[in-house]
Parts: sequence; structure tokens; C-alpha cells
Amino acid sequence: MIFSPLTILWALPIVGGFLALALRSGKRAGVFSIALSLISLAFCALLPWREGAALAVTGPAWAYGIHYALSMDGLSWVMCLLNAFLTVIALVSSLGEERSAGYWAAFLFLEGALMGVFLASDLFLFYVFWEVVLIPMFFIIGLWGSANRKHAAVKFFLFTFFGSVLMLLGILALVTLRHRATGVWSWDMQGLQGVATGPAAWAIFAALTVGFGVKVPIVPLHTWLPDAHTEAPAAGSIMLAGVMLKMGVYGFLRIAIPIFPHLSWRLLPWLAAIAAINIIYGAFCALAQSDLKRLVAYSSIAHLGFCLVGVFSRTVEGLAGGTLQLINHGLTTGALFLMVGILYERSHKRGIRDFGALFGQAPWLTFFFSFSIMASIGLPGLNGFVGEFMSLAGAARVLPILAVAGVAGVTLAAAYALPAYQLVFWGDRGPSSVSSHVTDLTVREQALLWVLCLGMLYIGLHPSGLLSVITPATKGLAL
Amino acid sequence: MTAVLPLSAILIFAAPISAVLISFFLVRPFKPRWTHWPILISCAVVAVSAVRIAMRVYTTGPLDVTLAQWMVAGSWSLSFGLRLDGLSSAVLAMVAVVGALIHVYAAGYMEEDECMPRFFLFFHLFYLAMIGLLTSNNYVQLYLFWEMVGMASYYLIGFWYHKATARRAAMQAFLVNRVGDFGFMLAALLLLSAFPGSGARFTAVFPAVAKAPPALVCAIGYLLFWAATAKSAQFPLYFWLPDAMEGPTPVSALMHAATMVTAGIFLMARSWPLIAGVPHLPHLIAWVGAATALGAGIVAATKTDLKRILAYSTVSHLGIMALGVGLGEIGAGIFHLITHGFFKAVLFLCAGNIAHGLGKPTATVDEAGGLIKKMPLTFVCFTVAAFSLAGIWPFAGFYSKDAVLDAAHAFGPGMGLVASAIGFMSAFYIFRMLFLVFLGPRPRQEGGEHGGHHIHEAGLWMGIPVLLISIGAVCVGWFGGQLQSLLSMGWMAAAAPTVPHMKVLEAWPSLALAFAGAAASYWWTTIKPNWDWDWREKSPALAAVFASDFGWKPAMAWVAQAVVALSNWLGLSLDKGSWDRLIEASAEGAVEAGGAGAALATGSVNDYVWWMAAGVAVLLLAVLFL
Amino acid sequence: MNQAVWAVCFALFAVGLSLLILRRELLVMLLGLELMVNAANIGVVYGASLTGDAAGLSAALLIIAVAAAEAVIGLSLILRVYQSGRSPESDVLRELRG
Amino acid sequence: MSAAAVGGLLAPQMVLAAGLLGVLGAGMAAFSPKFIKSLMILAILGAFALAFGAHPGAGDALVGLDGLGFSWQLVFYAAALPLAFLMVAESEVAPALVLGSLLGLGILAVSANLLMLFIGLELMSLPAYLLVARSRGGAKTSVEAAIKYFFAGGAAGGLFLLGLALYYFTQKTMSFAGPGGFGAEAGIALMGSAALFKIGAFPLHFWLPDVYEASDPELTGFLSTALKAGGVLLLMRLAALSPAGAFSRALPWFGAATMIFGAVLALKQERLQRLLAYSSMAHAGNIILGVGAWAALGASPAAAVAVFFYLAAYLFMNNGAFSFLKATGAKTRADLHGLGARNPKAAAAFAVLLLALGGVPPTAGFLAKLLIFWAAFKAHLYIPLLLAALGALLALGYYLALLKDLYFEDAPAQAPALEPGRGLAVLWTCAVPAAVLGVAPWVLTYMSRLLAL
Repeated sequence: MIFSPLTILWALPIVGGFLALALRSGKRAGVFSIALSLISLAFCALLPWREGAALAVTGPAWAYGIHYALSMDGLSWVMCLLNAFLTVIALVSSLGEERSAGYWAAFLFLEGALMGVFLASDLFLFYVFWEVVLIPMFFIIGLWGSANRKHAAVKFFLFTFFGSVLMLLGILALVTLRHRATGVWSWDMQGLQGVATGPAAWAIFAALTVGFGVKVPIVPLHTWLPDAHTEAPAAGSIMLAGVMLKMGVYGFLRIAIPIFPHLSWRLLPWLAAIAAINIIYGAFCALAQSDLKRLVAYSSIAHLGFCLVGVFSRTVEGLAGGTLQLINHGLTTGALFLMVGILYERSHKRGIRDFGALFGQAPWLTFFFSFSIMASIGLPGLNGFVGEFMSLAGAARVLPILAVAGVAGVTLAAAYALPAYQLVFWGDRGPSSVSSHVTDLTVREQALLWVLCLGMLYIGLHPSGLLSVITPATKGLAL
Repeated sequence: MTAVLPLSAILIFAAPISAVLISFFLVRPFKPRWTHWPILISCAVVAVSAVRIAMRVYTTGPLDVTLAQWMVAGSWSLSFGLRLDGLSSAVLAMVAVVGALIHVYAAGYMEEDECMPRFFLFFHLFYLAMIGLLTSNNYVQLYLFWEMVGMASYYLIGFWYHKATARRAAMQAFLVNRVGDFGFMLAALLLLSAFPGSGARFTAVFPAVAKAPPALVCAIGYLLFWAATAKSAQFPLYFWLPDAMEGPTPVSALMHAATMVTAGIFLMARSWPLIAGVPHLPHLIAWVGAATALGAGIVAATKTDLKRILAYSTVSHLGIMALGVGLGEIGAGIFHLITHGFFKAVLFLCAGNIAHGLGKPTATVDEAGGLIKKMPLTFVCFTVAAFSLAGIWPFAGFYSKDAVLDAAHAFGPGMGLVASAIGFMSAFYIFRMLFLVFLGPRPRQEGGEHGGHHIHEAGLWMGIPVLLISIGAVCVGWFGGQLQSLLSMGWMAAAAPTVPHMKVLEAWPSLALAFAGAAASYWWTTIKPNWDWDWREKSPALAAVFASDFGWKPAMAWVAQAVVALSNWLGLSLDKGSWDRLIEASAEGAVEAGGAGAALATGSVNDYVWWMAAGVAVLLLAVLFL
Repeated sequence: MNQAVWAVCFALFAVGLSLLILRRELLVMLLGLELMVNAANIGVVYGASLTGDAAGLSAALLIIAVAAAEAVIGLSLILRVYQSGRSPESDVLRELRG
Repeated sequence: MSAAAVGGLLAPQMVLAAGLLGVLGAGMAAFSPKFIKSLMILAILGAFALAFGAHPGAGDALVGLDGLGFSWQLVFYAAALPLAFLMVAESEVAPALVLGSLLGLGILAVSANLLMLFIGLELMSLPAYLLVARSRGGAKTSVEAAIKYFFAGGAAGGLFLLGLALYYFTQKTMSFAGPGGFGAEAGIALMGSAALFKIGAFPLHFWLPDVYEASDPELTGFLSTALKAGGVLLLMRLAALSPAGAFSRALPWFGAATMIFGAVLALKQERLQRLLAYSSMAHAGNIILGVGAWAALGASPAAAVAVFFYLAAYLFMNNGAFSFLKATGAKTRADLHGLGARNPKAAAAFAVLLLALGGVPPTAGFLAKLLIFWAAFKAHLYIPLLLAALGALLALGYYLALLKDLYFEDAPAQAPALEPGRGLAVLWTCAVPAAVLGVAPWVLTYMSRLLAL
């Protein structure tokens, strides 16, 4: 029935969000929100889901075949877990500043909506959650962001809405075509395979690709991302990069590819080109940035390209690796945004050249930053490598040229990440440096980063734990 | 699985890992000055274990075990494993022993540096990475340690991060290695698709080479060589190595002698069963090696910074090793790798002692001169190593280097000519260095007498390791036969490698060339004491050619600038300036269109009715024609 | 006959519409409005007379009543414009626009 | 059918008429304005209750009640309630005018004949002209707006009559069941232009921003929901005369043009009522597209759920938005700056409404747009559909801009004094359904049952 653990999983944070608002005082709301996010993390981790959608909810039919239907498989579970985990990180990282109750509530709403996206098995429900995600993020950027936040918030919302509208049209078309073929109105994600043929299939797939692609984001639909990331508060960036970008790839995995298994395979050269361009273009753009946050943002574009490579390769290892890379990117980029946020909080600067020689006074910050940077550029033994390597291994099997592009991206990653790292943490303190304002990490921040970095190391050396959860859910898509 | 592992195989990993963890978490926070103790103990354990492993392999044969799953997806999987065969245990023994002694040296060298704990942690990580690299049983795991070596070297080269040159060198080293890693990673990926189900394990890959798609195998071979050119500093990617001198001297010694640069040669030897079958590749390796060896040898003769001379000498000798491997003389190549590890370590440590004695972080020949009286022990060690490097009987270098050069002579007259030049240049530059530093001082040299500084020998920490390694630089060459039998243990290609036994009388042409080189350098350093300074002043153009490595360094700088320019164009001009601008402009355009459209609403009701009439007209037209 | 009646009907309607579009004096525009309504009414009456449809004729009467009500409201609005001290011309009433 | 049965059909209209007489009488008897207002509210509530309990039936030649009329009647009366509650009534005039206009709408709902439609149209419009003229205490601009409204509306009425004459002449009847043909098509087109005028379709809309801007906010809410719903009903009746005719097929294009024009024009408006006026054009475009799709799919009343739901959702959203303007006294976008902090409750409700107007899930506006798009898709109206998607994007642009004003902009140093009126209760009453109706699709099942009555 409706009141199943899965409902609680998404509803708990949303109800919590309202309660946090009702608490009014920012301090109390903060403590409450963190407690709630921890509970939902524990709840998610302990959910007794089993392979084969053992946990599923289907409510009564509403109208036109719309159901309240949720289900959880390995893919959903890892995404939900990532979401719950990064929410905890984001919230705890926000403790350093005075925040109003609305701030905490917004993150809980965001968490709940994201859970819904990863749980929904009805297209209507999926779309509703997909869009609801935008609302708290819009306020997070617009209310608690930095200088250019207003513009960035509106741009973020409009840009992603553009993709969503196209996606909605695609979904509508699918549902209508199924009705034409079978006489049944249903918004179920299952059973849509083959309802669209010919030009309709092409058009629908294109619409879905744009819809999911804006979120990923795929080049050239990416320009909202650097602005949104740059202006969002650190915790917002963590959620944005850590979880929200994953919605796009999740959409490909959950909807676009299962519904169009053959078409997406025939389009492999084009999709692969998109992914390859993402990797290379993202890396080059990151190389040109002088703002730390923008740099990490562009690096996200490149990293998500690896996920796409793996997913589009449609091999068992590629799909698993691409999905794992979603988690990896969440941890790594989450940590990086967290630290850039810490730098910004202390110095109110983000420019790479605003800093210098931070090593001397902030050794722990330096340690964690270099650790995360190394994970980010795919140093084997850490998480980033596993995801990238498996994705590219899939690619190498089906389209070796794609692997070439991917490996070139790995190479370029070092070229953009290390100079930035060096300029900030090594080197001289320039005349305009604000390094003297930067103090080393507090115990709270250290604890967060230890968790993140140990996670990176764990996945890097023992990814099979997560992979054994992901693979059964994704291998059905392999050809 | 672990049951079959001998204790020493466990210890080569367990000791360094636990030492690093203990030092980082327990010792460093409380007694930072003691950070090196767990690490030194670990070095001793590793050195002993490595020797034991070599003995074990020598007597009982190779060991190849898969220890744990790494990445698994369905039937696709990669695992962690250990391969201790002749090749790995031989190199491992040298790396472990030389590396351990360099650790001891570093304990003295870094005594007064306040960042000593950080140094030792990375230093030991570097060592650990090299051990892992040598003992991997599959390509992907090898790649893991390959990258880890690069990472550790990055932090060590940039150890003195406040120095701009150190930062630049660290970055260059890492990035150039990454460019090489492009080849390795791609090769590993292609391996996995060319040999499905192999898990990239050597034992699964090599027997199947003949059955795999030839085009893929060919690509893999060339890519692996590309990777090796970066790590082992071969043309075209050699140029990071001379700059990597910016780190502390023990780092240079470890990097040049025992770890890092030998990895590429090791990779080629390891992959020989695959590379041997790729058309033209072995010859390419040989020629690249020869060209690198000769070019770097010439440049080494023009350098004045002591460590730089040695750095180019390393590049040159790596070229010799590559030449050996390329000619199919894997045994000779690996033999040279091992002997080179010893004598190069001595040379670097001596250079460190000289700089230390002069009270400077680095020294040039201008600052030295006539040190024979003030640093006699260093002089002796340096001389031994220089003889070894020059390939003079009965020192170690003679047996290995001349074996390679002999093979080159056998290959053909062209290669033979190049090999002769290499032999001559090796002797020339190392004796030039020896004479310039220890004889004299010449009129242009300070002879260390600056600011009333008292020149002295280094302490025991720095002296004893040099002495011990010097013994190796003398003797290791005598064990070629044993090496040959060791290498044949678990050798995966058809023909076991041979280590040619050089006889002093048969090798007279090489010896003659070496002596000629030594004599020439005596002529131009001591008989004509000012020549080394004069030619530079007389022909600056020529000096510039050498200083730019025959123009290769500016070319590479141009490439780097081109990448930066391209990224600026893409990331700032195209992405932000054009594309994003266009998107924003479309939104602004819509708003402006709204402003312009507002002019239609004139406020006059007559106009409103006119518009209505127009609308009705459209409707009526639709009725007429639709 | 049909054509003649409809020609008159359309012509009157067009004249009314033209007054509405071209003239600025509100009273003249009101005149045009009445002209339009009555021109249309001619069509109704003619249609009803052809078939002798009583419903049609009563419809015409109703339309006349509605037109009268409309005229009253129009005049009262024009009066309001007078009272606010503005001349009753559409050119004056252009404060709202854009 | 007996006269009594017809009378039963007309019960809500009779209540309204009685209320109208009662209000006038009470006014002459000098009852307090408060009492008069209560009488009006009572009449509207009574009409709503009776309309809700009515049993649709065929009626006679002039009136009849089908599912469409039944459902729309509910919208009409419900949409009048915010105005009834919020309006300032100093005498009996304004309440009487409101009741008169509502009576016209009620007649429209039960019309089974073109003449009745005309009478309903005129009766709903004429009081509206006067209500506009009386807005803001009879300000100059209000009179100006009324004049424009009157002349443009008069012209529309004339066009309707000309179409009626043509239709009658060629079909020999004023009922909905003519034989069709070119004369009928032309007549429908002319009459339909009056309906398009009422809805505010491009290019017959130019009166609309002026009128919406110059009226009291609550009146604008009424005009943009109740009267617009009347126009939509008129349009649907006319389109149903010839569902495959030229007029019906032209509708999607008018809809697309209207929504793009409205959305673009709204983007640069500074005055809130004018902005919302153009935004209501954008919504009107969606509705017209929905009607076009409905006609293309056969124009059966039961299939009108999309349009009905849109109107119902729009009723809450727009009345809510205008009651926010009433409650806070905000007139320009600059007035909104910092309101999120100064007046968090009203701002939160307005934010919900803005998201709903923008069509963001889970609000009612989302489901409304979804249904329209879906209907258009089913009717193969692909290009208008894409234009509608573009329109939705443009529309979101100005709603987000308002959200930005509300929350992200700081209040200016000396904030202009606003004149807050009542309306918070109405605001929240509108905001809650607008927020949740989007994830309550079972409402649709209920609606289609109503429409099929």
C-alpha cells in the first residue's frame, strides 16, 4: 500500500522540511534537520530491498493510468543512498554559518524530491519529482548564493525547465502511443519498449535526450551549470553536483535506454560523440578557468562524460562503471566543493590566484584537497579511476575511438586540476593574496572530509561491494 | 590463497604500508622528528625480504597468485595479484636494497628540514609504489602503481613548494608522465577488449597474443612503448627528467637509480612477449633508445650543474637500456638497469654530499674544483661509480653496458657507429665531471672557497650508504650468469633471455672508446683548464642549441602554450563569450521583444478595433481557404 | 434580392466599423457601433421574413432592446469622460498603453 | 419538457435575479452596504449550491443544461466569490452589477440557442463595463479603460450579431443543430471572433491589458477568470457547431499566437496588473489551444476535461494572485522587493501561486498545462504544441522574475508605502488548492464525470 517504507523514504525529509520551517529558529532547525537527515540515511541504508523490485508500491489508479508507483532496485538504492549521504554532508558543512530555518528546510525538501526521482516507477510521478527538485534548489541558489546569485538562480531554473518540457512532451508521446497500440492508458515505465517506431521513436528519443541531457549536462546544453555552481552556497553545490547532475544519467539508465534499446544502440556514434565532447570540452574549459568553483564545475561536465561513455557503451562493465562513477563523482566533487566553500567562507574569494602557499597554515585542508584532486583526476587506487576505467573498458570494447577520447580526458584532467592545486596550496603568497585569512580545518570539517576521503579510498580499492549492488540492476541493459 | 604466500612476499607490502600508517597517525602527531624510524625499519625489512624473494625464486621458481577481486561486473573482472618471477625479483632486489640505503642517506640529508615527516611519508610511498609496480601480475594493477609512482614523485619533486622552479618541475613531471600514461591506460583498455576474460593478467595475455586481433595487439604494443618513453625518459617525452632535479637529492637518487625511471624499461621487458611480435616496434624502441642515449650523452657533456649532468646521464643510460631491450637483449637491458641502479645512486649521493659539503642545495662545476683533498671519501666513491658508468673493466657497468653496445654493433654498422659514440660520450661526460669537480681548482672555479665556508665530508648517515652502494657499483657486474638463470624463472616468452658474459679482452674496442673519452675529457678539463668556459663564450649559438636540447624544449613549451591557448579559446572565448552569450542573448532578446511589442498597444481604441478587424479578416480568410 | 439585402447589410456594417476605426469622437464611434448592430439586425429580419419565422422576428426585437441598453451604457461612459474634464475623443484617452 | 422542469434548470439564475432585485431594493431602502454585500454573497453562494445540485437535462428550444454548462456554471459562481468577498461596496450599485454580470454568465451556461448566447454575452459584458469604470473610485484611467472595453466589446457584439444573422439566414434556425455549409462556417467565424475577443486572443486582445490594469485587483481577478470562462464556453459552443470546420482548425494557431504574444509582452512589464494581464493572455492561449484540440477530437463534452481543469486551476491561481495584490497593495515589480522577508506569509502564498501559474509541478498549473499538451498531442497538433512548450518556457521567465523580486531582491532603503487591503484569507484559500491540485489527478476523474452528466 501507499504507506510503505519507500513512501517514508521520500516523505520523511519533506515532512521534516515543513517541521523545520515551523521551528523558526535557524539553530534549532539546523540541529533538527541534521538529525532527520541522519535518520533518513540510516533508514535508506537499512532498507531491506532485494533484487527484482521486491520493494515496490503501487497505489490506486488515479486518472488516465496515472499511478502512485514506487520501486527500488540496486540502482535506485545506491542513488538514494548517495542522496541521503550527501545531504548529511551538506547540512553538517553548513553548521559553520548562521542560517535561517528556510535554508535547512530547503535542503530537506531537496532530499525528499530527489528520493522521489530515484524511486518513482510511474512516469507522471517521476516528472513531478523531477521538477520539484528545481524549486528548493532555485531558492538555495537565489537566497543563499554569492554575488550573482539572482541571475544564476533564474538561469538555472529556466534552462533546466527547457529540457524538462521537451522531456515531458516525449513522455506524453510515449503514453499516448502506448494507448494507441494497446488501448490502455498507463504511465508505467515498464512496457514502453516498442510502442514508438520510425520517426516518432527518433523524435521521442531526441526529446528525452535533450531533457536528460540538460541535467547531465551534455555540451552544448551545459552553460547553466558553471553559473549555478559558482553562485550556489557550498552545500548547494555539493547537492547540485553530487546528486542533481546524476538525475540526467539516471534518466538515461531508467527511461531512455530501456525504452529505446535498439535505437539508442544505433545512435551510439552520435551519443558517443556527445559523451566524448563532454569529456574533452569540459576538460579544456576547466583548464581556462580562473575561479576555483567554475573549474570544479567544468570538471563535473567532463566527469559526467565518463558516466555517459559507460552507459552508452551498453556493456556490463561500462554500465556498472558509469553508474559507479555517479557515486564517485558525488563523493569527490562533493569534497572539492566543500573545501572550496570553506575557502570562500574564510576569505570570501574563489579566484585561484587569490590564494597561494596555503600549505603552511592549513596543512589538513591541503591534505584533503590533494587527496580529492587525485581522486578527481583518476588516480588508480582511488574511486575516480574505477569508474572511469570500467566505463572506458566498456567503450573500448564497442568503440575504441571513444576510449581514446576518454583517456585523453583523463590526461587533460591532470592538466587542469594540478595547476589550480599548486597555485592555491603551494607557491608564493602574491601581493593580493588573501591566504592569511584562511585557517585550517575545524574538527567538524575534518570529520566530514575524513568520511568522504575514506569513502573514496574504499571505493577505489574495493568497489566490488557497490558493484555487486549496481550490476544486477544495470546489466539488463547490456547488449 | 594467502596460505601459499611466503612471509617475505607479505612483508614487502605489509612493512611499508604499516610503516606509513604508523608514522602518519602515531609518530608524526607526537614526535615529528622520529617519523623516519618506523620507515627505516620497514626499509630494512623490505630489503631483506626482497633478497629472500630473489633467492627463493632462484631456487624454487616463480610465484603467480591472484589475491583479491578488484573491479567486478558480471563476468568482467579485474583482480589484485602478485607475480614474483625472475624479472620482478631481480629488479626488486636491486630496488629494495638501493632504495633502503637511500632512505638511510635521506635520514641524514633531511635531518634539519622542518618538513622531514612529510618527506619521509612520500618517500616511502614512492618506494612502496615501485615495489608494487614490480610485483603486479596484471597490467591494470601495474598501472595503479605506475600512477602511484608518478603521484609520489610529484609531491617529492615539488617538496620545496616555495621554490617556483620546483613547482614547475613537479608539474611538468606529472603532466608529461600523464601524457605517457595516456598510452598505458589506453593499452590496458585495449588489452581487456583484445583479450576478453584475461583480466589483463600477464599469464593470460601473453599465451594468447598470437590469437588476438593483430591490429589491436600492434596498437597495444606501440601504446605501451609510448608509456615507457614518458616514465623512462625517452625521446620525445624525456624532458621532464632533467628538470625533476628540483627535489631534494635523495629524491633524485631514488628516482634515477631505483624507482620511477626504471619502470618504463621494466614494463617493456615485462611486455616483451607482446612487443616482440609487433612489427617494427622492437627496432623503433632500439632506435629511439639509441637516439636518446646519444643526444642526452652529448647534452650531458655541456651541463655545468652537477645534478643536471647526472640527470642527462640517466636519460642517456635509460636510452642504452631501451636499446638493449629493443634489440631483443632483454637480459642485457635488465642487467644494465640493475648495475645502473647502483652506480647512478652513488653518483647522485656523491653529488648530494658535494653540495652539502659546499653548504648549498645544489652545486655547479663553477663552485667546485679541487675537492679531492677536502672530500677524499666522496672522491673515491665517485671515481668508482664513474668507472662503472664509463664501462671500464672490472666495474659493474662494463658487463652490462658493453653487453648492450656489443649487441648494437652486431645489429648493423649504423647502429654500431651510434653505439660507439654513446660509449665515448658516456666516458667523456662522466670523467669531465669527475675532473672538473675534484681536480683543480681552475681559474674560473671557486673551489668551494666562498664566504669562508669550511668544506667537509658528510656525516655517517650520509657516508655509509654511499660506501655500501659503491661496493655494489663495483661488484654487481660479476653476477651476470646468476642473473641469467634468475631471469629465466617464469619468463613468459619463447626464448629465455641471455646475459652475455663480457670478456675484457674481447671487448677492447669499447674499452678503448671509454679510455679515449676519459683521455679527451682530461685534455679539455685539465690540460686546457679554461676550455669548458671559453667555448661557451665564443659560440653562444652553439651553447644555446645544447641548452635547448637541440630545440626540443622550446618545441615542447610551444605545445604547452598551444594547449593553454586552445583552452582559453574554448573555455573563455567560445564557451563563455560566444555560446553562453548567445543563450543569454536569446533570453534578453525575448525581453526586448516584449518591450518592442508593447508599442503595438498604442492606447487608442481605434487601433484596437482595427486590430480586431484584422483578426476577423484572418478568420474569414481561414474559412475561405482552409 | 438576397444579394441586394446582404449588400446593404454588409455596407452598413462596414460603414459602422469604419466609423469605429477611423473617427476619434466617441459619440461618432457610438453611432458606428449602433450602425453595426442594426446592420446585422437587417440580416436577421430579412432571414426571418423569408421563412415567416416568428422566433426570428422576436429575436430582432430583442436585439434592438439590447442595442438600446448598450447605447445607454455607452452614453453614460462618455458622460463620465466629460465630467472628468476631458474632451470625449479617443485620442485623449491614451494614458493606458504599452 | 414541462415549464417546471425548465424552471428547475434555471434555479441558480433565478436566485441570482432575485438577489439582484433584492440588492437593488435594499439599496433603495437604505440598508447598510454591509448588508447589501452579504445579500450578494448569499445569492452567489445559493446559486453555486443550486448549480451544484442541478440535474442536467435537455430543456426546451432556448435553454438546456448539459455537462459542459453544468461544470462551467460552477466555475462562474466560484470565480465570483473572491470578488464578492474583497470588493468595496459603498452602495448597492456594484453588487447589483456583479450579480447582473453573473446572471449573464448563468444564462450563457444554460443557453441552447445562439440568441440566448448573445443575450448571455451582452448581459455579462454590460455590467462589466460599468464595474471597470467604477474601479479605483472612478479614476480617470478606469473610465478610459471602460471606454475602450466598451467600444471594443461593442464591436465584438456587432460581429457576433452579423455572424448570427449569416448563420440564421443560411441555416434557417438559431439552434445549435443547423445543416452547416459555407454560410454557417462564416457565421461561426464571425461569432467566434466575439468569443476570441472575450478570451483575449491575439489580435483581438488589445483592450485587455488596459482594462486589467485599470481595474481593482479583485475585479481583474473576476474578469480574468469568470468572464474569461464565459468566453471559453461561448467558444466551445461555437466550435462544437462545426468541430472539423475552418474556425475550429484555426483555433490552435490562434492559441499558439496568443500565448507567445502574451508571454513575450509580459516579459518587460513593470506594473504588476499589466504583467498579469499579459500573462493571462498566455494562459488564454493555452486554453484556446485546448479548445482547438478538443474540437479536433470530436468536441464531446466529456472530453473537455483539459479545458475545464485549466479553467478551474486558473480560477484559483489568478484570483489568488490578484488577491495578493489586493492584500499587499503592491503595484509595480519594485513594490515586491523584499516582500519575502517583510510579509512572509503573503509572499509564500504568492510564491506558490506564481509557481502554479508557471506550470511547475506539483501545482495545479502543471497538471493543467500537461492536460492541454496531451490533448494537443492526441489531436496531432504538433507545431502548436511545440509553440506551447516555448510559451510555457517564456511564461516561466516572468514568473521567476517575480519570485526573484519577492525573495532575492532587498527592499529599497525607503520602501514605498503600500496600502494593504484585506485578502489574506482569500489568498490562502486560493493558494492551497493551486499548490496541491497538480498531484491530485483523481480530481480529473471526478471532473470528467461531471462533464459527462
